[in-house]
Amino acid sequence: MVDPAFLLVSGLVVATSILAIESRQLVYGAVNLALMFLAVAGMFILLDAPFIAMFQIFVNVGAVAILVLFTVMLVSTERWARVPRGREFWAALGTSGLTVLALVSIVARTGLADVPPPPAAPTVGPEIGVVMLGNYGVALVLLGILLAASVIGAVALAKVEKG
Amino acid sequence: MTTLADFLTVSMVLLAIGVYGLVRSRNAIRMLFAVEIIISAANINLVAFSRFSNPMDLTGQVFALFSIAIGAAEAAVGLAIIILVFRLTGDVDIAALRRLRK
Amino acid sequence: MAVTDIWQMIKRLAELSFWLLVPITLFGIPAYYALERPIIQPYVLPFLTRLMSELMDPASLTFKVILYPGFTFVVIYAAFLVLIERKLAAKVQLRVGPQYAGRYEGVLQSFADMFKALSKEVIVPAGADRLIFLSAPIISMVVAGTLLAVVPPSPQSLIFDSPVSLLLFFSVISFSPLVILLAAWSSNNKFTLVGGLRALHQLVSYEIPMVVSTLGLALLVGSLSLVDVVRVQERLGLPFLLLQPLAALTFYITMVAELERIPFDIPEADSEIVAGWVTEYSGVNHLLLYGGAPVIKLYAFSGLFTTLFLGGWLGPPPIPPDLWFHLKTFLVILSVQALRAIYPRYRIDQLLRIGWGTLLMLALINLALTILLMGAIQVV
Amino acid sequence: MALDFTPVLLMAGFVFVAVLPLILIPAIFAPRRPTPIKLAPFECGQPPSGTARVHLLMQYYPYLLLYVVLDVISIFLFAWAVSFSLLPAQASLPLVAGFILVLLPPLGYTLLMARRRELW
Repeated sequence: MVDPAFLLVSGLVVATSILAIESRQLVYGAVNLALMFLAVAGMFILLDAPFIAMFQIFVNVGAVAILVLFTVMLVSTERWARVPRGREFWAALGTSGLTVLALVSIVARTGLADVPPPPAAPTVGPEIGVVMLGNYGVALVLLGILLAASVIGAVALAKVEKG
Repeated sequence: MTTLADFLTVSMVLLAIGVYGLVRSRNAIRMLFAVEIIISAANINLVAFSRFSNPMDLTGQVFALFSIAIGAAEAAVGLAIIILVFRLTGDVDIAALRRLRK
Repeated sequence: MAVTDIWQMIKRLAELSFWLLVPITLFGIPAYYALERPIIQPYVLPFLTRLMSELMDPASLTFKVILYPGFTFVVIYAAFLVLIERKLAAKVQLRVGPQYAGRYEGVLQSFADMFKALSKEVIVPAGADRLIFLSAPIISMVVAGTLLAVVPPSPQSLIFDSPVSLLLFFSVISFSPLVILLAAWSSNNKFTLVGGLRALHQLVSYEIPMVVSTLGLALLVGSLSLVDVVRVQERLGLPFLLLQPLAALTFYITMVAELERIPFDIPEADSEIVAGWVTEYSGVNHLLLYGGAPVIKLYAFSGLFTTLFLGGWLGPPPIPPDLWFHLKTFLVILSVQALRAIYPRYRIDQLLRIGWGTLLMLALINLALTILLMGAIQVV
Repeated sequence: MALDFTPVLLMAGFVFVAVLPLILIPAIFAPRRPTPIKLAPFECGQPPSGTARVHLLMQYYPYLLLYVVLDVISIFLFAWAVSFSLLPAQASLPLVAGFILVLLPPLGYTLLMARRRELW
């Protein structure tokens, strides 16, 4: 018996991600991307990781989706807003179908379907902080450098240089 | 009872949708959507393995945190590139990028 | 109120109840028996009785969500807050404000406005994106209402407390720029677009100082649960306002900016860009976007400020904890509303520079001071 | 599932249910007499000209980029703040100080670039 909450959330994840790729207007695609992020946060809650879920909502829905939507509106011209369904459709479907087949065959062989979830308390922050700063402190600082570089790079890329 | 395989299935389907989007779309923004979907699939995998293998060890969750952060940085830079391309060519079609090689 | 007024009212009520009773007896009762009660008896009636019994019980989740700390209470409270704000601004500007609805000083003005909005035509402008345009008011109400689940009036009457409550609050408010941007874009109007972009930049810029200003509290409390925040203030015996004045100042300013209220009402600057991003909304949608969601948000933010910095429900015993919470929250709301009558408006570039420069630095200084404080505590 | 978010979902769901009649009542009872002039976008009484969905302002784009990254940082800082008492301060403080200090140069650079209005 599958948990109905899981069914609902996973259905939402899959449906919104398909819509994000397939919706005619790019703005609707961006909205569906935001909903997909939200549904993935629900997935994290089901996986007893509420802190990650909040992080996901805060960062991906609150920041990334807004940036994406802003860019979509910024560069939006009617000329390419509608995606034509060409010959690549079957190629793309075939590629992704093959990916799924390969992965399903791997997972089916490992017998992971029978693994029962071990009992666990939800992780709400302090434990994550301990692991993050205790074991991965250097990675955290490197991540800071990466983020800093990405801001400088993005600003330097997006600005206009007039002669 | 939800098992590990259920979560893995969802993440695989997400990966497949992402790959499909990457292959199919010629619009740079749409490709960015696909990349974000693939990153989400990876995050679900990380957290699911962390939850089912050893819940006391939170390495997987910390990796998911890092992964989301890197996804955000990637989106910022990617969108800046898209805006740059749009300003140079007036389009975000991938075919338009080919003209930049000169 | 004269005797004739009361007599008139009784006559009105009698007339109204007559017109309600007639259709019920003519159609309702026959329909009830004609249906042989196939749905009503086994499913609907037990559900209704359970709902009613839970609505009578203040400890149940249904009661909390629907009635007291939840939606109904806040909507009625919000109606009076709007009235108070209008009367206050009017008194400052030597006007009288609402005067007629409800016989005494216009006490029912907000409800009159609500019925007026309900009877008005809903206009969807040509070229608007219908789906997004019409769903934006609903989503913005849902976002504002969800905030109520996190604000704790007292330990007995709180809807949801978890070790990630504070983050949940911030996550939920990070939805609002998205909704505003969509509403502004879908209206197909230049003013809404300019207003929406202003709102986007403003909300986004002030979210970071707001979040960073609460970091000091998280350090002191060691948890993100709002109940824990109040418990720690109880143990310390003093509100965090005195321990973290910089954080309180930053939070207050960012709160006013997040609410798009007067010194920071740039997105809705009605003397510059008509009504900002709500320009094209009419009738009930205007009511929800302009009068409903912002006031509920005002309550939620003020409640959060009370919880974080003013000690929430703590206070000397003769007054019950819930009342203490609402007294403090009301004072915070009143102070935010008083700003409206006093201050002019900032310009958007000034606003952004204040947010990213001054306020963020204040929040970081507060963080450093808190670390020093923690060090001092550990040494002592 | 140990941490139950149902109350939050219930709250959101109830608000949705409570708002629906407010949307439905005008849809049924309110007058609906659209005229071309009434439906035209409002432009202060002038006849509307051109489409509204022109290119958006990019003037303040660097602030948006900054937001995306600082958003991430602030939540990382929360994870550190709540675990402060569980870790030795000598170990965690230099890391977090470095983490914050690394971000000050891009902050300064972005604010400087955002000030130069001719770049956007």
